Amino acid sequence: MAFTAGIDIGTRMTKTLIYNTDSKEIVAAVIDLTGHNLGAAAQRTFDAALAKAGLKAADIGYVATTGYGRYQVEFRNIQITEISCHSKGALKLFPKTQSVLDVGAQNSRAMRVAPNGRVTSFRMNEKCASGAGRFIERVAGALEIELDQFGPMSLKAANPQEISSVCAVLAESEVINHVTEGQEIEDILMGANNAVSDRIVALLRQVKVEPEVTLTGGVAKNAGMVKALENRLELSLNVSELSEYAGALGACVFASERLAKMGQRVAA
Amino acid sequence: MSVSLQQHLQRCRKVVYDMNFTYVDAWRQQHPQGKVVGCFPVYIPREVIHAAGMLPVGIYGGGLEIEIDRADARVQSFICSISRSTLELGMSHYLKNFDAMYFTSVCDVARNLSGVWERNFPSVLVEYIHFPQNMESKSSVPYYSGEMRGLCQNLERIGNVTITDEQLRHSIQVYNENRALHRQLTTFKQENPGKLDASELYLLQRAGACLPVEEHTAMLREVLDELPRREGKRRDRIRVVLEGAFCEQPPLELIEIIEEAGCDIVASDFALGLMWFLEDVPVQGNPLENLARSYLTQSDYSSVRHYGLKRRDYSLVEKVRRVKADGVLFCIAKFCEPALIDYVTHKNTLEREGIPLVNFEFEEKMGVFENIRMQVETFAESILLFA
Amino acid sequence: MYVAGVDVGSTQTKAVILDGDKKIVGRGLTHTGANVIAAAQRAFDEARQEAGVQQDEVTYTIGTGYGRYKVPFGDTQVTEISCHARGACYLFPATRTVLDIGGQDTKGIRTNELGEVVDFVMNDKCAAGTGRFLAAAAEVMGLTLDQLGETSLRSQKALRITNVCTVFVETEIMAQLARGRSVEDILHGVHNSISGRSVSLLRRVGLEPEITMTGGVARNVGMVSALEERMQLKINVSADSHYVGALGASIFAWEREFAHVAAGERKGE
Amino acid sequence: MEQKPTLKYKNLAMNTQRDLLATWYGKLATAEETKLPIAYMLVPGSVSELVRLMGFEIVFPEINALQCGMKKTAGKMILKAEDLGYSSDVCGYVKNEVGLFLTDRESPTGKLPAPDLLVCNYVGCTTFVKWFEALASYYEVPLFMLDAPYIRGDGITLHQRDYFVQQLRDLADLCGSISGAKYDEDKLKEMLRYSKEAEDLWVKILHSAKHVPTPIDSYFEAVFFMSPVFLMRGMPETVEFYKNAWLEVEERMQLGIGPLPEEKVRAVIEGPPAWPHFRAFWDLFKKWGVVSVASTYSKVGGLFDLGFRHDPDHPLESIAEYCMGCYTNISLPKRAKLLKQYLEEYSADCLVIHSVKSCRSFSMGQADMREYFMHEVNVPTLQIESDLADPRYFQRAQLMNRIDAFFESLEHRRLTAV
Repeated sequence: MAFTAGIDIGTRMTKTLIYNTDSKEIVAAVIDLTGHNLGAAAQRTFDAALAKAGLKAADIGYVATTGYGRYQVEFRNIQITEISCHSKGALKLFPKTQSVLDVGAQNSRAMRVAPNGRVTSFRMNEKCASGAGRFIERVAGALEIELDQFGPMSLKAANPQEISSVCAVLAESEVINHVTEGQEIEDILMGANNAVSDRIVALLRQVKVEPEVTLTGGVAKNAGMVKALENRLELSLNVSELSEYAGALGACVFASERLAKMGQRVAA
Repeated sequence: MSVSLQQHLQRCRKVVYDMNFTYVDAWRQQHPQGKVVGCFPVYIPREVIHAAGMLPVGIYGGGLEIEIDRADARVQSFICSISRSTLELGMSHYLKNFDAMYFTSVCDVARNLSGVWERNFPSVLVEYIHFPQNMESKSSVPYYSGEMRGLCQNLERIGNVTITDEQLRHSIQVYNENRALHRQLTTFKQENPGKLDASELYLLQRAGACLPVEEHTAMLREVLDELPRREGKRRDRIRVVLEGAFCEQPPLELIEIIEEAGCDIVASDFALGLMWFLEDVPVQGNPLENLARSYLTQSDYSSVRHYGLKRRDYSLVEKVRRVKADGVLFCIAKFCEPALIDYVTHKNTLEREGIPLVNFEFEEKMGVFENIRMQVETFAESILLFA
Repeated sequence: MYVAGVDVGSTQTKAVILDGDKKIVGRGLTHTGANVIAAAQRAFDEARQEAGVQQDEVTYTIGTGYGRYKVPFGDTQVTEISCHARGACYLFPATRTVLDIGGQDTKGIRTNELGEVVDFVMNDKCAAGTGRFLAAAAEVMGLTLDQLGETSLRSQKALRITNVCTVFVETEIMAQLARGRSVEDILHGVHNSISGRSVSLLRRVGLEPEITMTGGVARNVGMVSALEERMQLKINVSADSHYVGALGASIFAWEREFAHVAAGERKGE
Repeated sequence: MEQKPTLKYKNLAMNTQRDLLATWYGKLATAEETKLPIAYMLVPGSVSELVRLMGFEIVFPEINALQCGMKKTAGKMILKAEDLGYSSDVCGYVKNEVGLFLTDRESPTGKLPAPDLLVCNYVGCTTFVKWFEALASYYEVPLFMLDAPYIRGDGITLHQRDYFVQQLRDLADLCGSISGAKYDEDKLKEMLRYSKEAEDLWVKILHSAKHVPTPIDSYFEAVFFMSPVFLMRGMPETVEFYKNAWLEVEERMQLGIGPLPEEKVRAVIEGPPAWPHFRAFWDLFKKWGVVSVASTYSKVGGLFDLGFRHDPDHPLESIAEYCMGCYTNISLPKRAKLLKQYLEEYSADCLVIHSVKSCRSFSMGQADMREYFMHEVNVPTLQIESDLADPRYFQRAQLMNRIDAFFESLEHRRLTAV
């Protein structure tokens, strides 16, 4: 039996998956806060995943890292960007995926992928990061709402408020202005979801949306955002429980492919 | 004994990022009567300044070398960094030894910066060159040579010199030689990407904005002599054309990172104005008219001049094919409207031609490159991992 | 008889009560949160309690700050620019330049001897260099706002922070932390970056001494030190700096209520 | 209650302008059927007389953007263009026009025809050039580059004028080759006589703002007065319009009424308005009794108030001088000098600079201008920011804070000064 590992060291969370290349199944998944030491976070989640799977480090044939800390892992065999990995992971989760949306804490990205997982076009928010999940966190903070209530509460909005600024900081001021004007909290929350999804959809349009569209990253858990995105795109999005792990999953798949190639080379 | 390549590179790095312009002071000591002319990008007819016995010096903002203290108050946050840091160079007296500043019609920001300069530095000769944008009219050559004649008169006045046609012809000759070596160096990189890093090529070429042209020419000769003997690195990389950095210049680290991330930059428009002409400017005949005609008919395509008969998106496609590039990196200075508007036209055409591309924005003052690195890596991966 | 000023800011709401002698007798401070009207009432009530004053004894109230129109018991509104100028001149009568680094706006104000605004500038559209920048830095480093100043003062060498965007500075800080740079040096850099932008703002109004810093950020010793170093000038900071907006509003209220006194006093000056 | 005087000519200018524009848009809407050749052209440096003489009707993309802005559709157009890849930092006018291209030119003013010819100039900004180059790549029609040297110092030199005049001749030839029309100089002279007459009347209206109180607002209200002289010179209807408009202005002046119930502050305003929030933007000033007595935006179509007139005796030469002398084509020191002159001649209390992100031709240097007026000319100066096309850059709360603070302190200082 051969195993590979995919480690996605994000700015906020680090995720490790162990993958059985024969059964093509995930055998262990671990997620933990990244903290300041990126290398340590990778090691920690990797060790935990091994323990869960009942494996030793030597059992892992190939380790691919991705995410912000992809270079900080000594024991990696290869590092691949999260754009490539999320695309690959999304295809693994939903094989008919043509477009991928990855909404992380700092960055949002939109990709168009070929059936073999090749990213043919991609865009990420480079400025005025209101396309990112961080903005949602801030709004939640300003309105004193727990993050996991954000989605459900926003879905109750009757009259979503418009938030037009492209700058996340100024958008936050707009949120506060809506509050000072006495608008309903639910309406403001949905307004925030709408504002973020506007930006994200704009990224996606730039790479030309083609169904199926798969959503990856932590924001997939915000039901209000998913709804806002679906309304704008006029199609339903692929969302999986493993959405958050899509980067690590893509890394596992890449790792398996590389491992197979190495095997071929040895055999030859 | 000639100076080694490494020493040349070190020297280039020193002058390119010397915002105290000590090399200008050194030149002044040797030329007590000489005047120094600051040249804001993109292209300036340096021949005219050279013919007056003056030193043209490229002013490409302050990069990471200076702090913005005064200019923030004069330049809004939605305007490009190079205009802000150039103004800072002026307001914080880095340019105290400059007698004149040249701006051109490259964009609205540069155009208005000339006016800001006029108001804030009344003792400096401020020139604004409006290059002909009508590339076809029969009146364009007389117009532009008329403008250059005006430049000559002003230089004659401040330098108390006369500029003869003979001197102008000589200067054209001198710059022709220099530009020919620029072209040779660029070709060398295209043919031997592993022997010369893009950042090294950049330093060698950009030093031409600082050093007296004769000195720069001599240096390029020595470098070209030594380069073929250099040990090459074999690297699994894609070949890219870089587009969009003709005015504001990216930090050197960014150029290094792009190559590290898996791309050989085999053609770029970094500091484009230093090379500008595709062929030599004719030496015989009326020198100003020759310069004018060359501007109209054989300058390299650029977002900052009207394209005339041949659209620049087609020129870009030709370039990609000529240098056998795998794709195009649009590395565009933030807020640079000429490049940002052209990007879409270029993109449309490249997509039609099936040429991969990626785009991102940079600023001269940027210290973290994680996002750019990720995008460039992804781009390289999308070609290399699926080859 | 008493008068009050209530400053409803984006993150905090402050209230000040003055007595007939123009003395501060009560202060209130609360988180603005989602209910602005309630926050205004809360801050006001807190100030009344400190002063030991009933609501009906306060005869004139002025609202200021972004939520100035939402002070339900307010008689009128004045912008915080006028209020900060007036409040700063009350605390330090020789003030000619006021700096207020607020949550979404940074203001540089030039005042005259009457505490009137002669000129002011605020950060442009881009929120670079506002208090929010500090908050973002604190958040990514896991510190509270109060710890920022002292921590940065422990640094020997400032790191250059190149990003001016509040959103992307987080990425920059993370990158620096990942490179093993110390929290102290990064923070020192963050403070330098904001002080650079603030001083540039002040230059636009003239930077004439004395300079008084108002608002909550004035309590940040690292910020004050970075600013003083850059300007080579001493900055006035009061224990009441946090309340200056509300204080200014209360002074305007006092002048409306006791106008004849004010006129006499002005002649006397 | 005070009796309000009845106005015989109330809203005459606004209504007649609307009718004039409606006729023009009607002509445009049927242009494709009637095979009327269409040229796209820019307002500053418009050579409409010549191009109309040569058989074309004209579409002004800037006016499309203005209309889409005021009718609240510009935001949508801008997003369409951004989907194509245009950056959020690119001029909103450019993106609005690209958006129109992408949506088959359905505009709030009706269907707009595609161009047969693009007449670009370099009078307003470099962005004009980039804009029309982009349009040329979409429409694949001839692009004529009418280049105008930027004017500094002493003014227009002979070789600059010759350069321009030659281009006008080339343009006339190109137009003729498309439309089949012949260059008839006598006809052009006749058109320029109408231009001159309209310009005379327009200037009379502008100068009326020297009265206290001013009968017109030269910034916010100018939009109801300025279109004909910018877009429809060389026609008798335009002269007729200004005769009527003058009746309205004269009546207001005689009755001593102005755009606001009470004129409290006289302001000179620099920079274009925020079209997508035009009324809200105006309201922020109305609240303080601020009227604009002079503005630079109402001069983008020509600095006629400085004395320039189209000259029937020197048709091409005067068109050349008109183009090169436009506000956006003169250097910043010249612009500052002009503002200073307005402040003095129109007895203004303050200068308001509206800095728009889209237009760097206006905004680059405005912060330096503020410095100059505040500290050297000693005029209270307010600088605010938003945009002329992109609704996302209009932050009402922020603007209000700055505007309130400025006029509040102006008012306060006036009170204490008495």
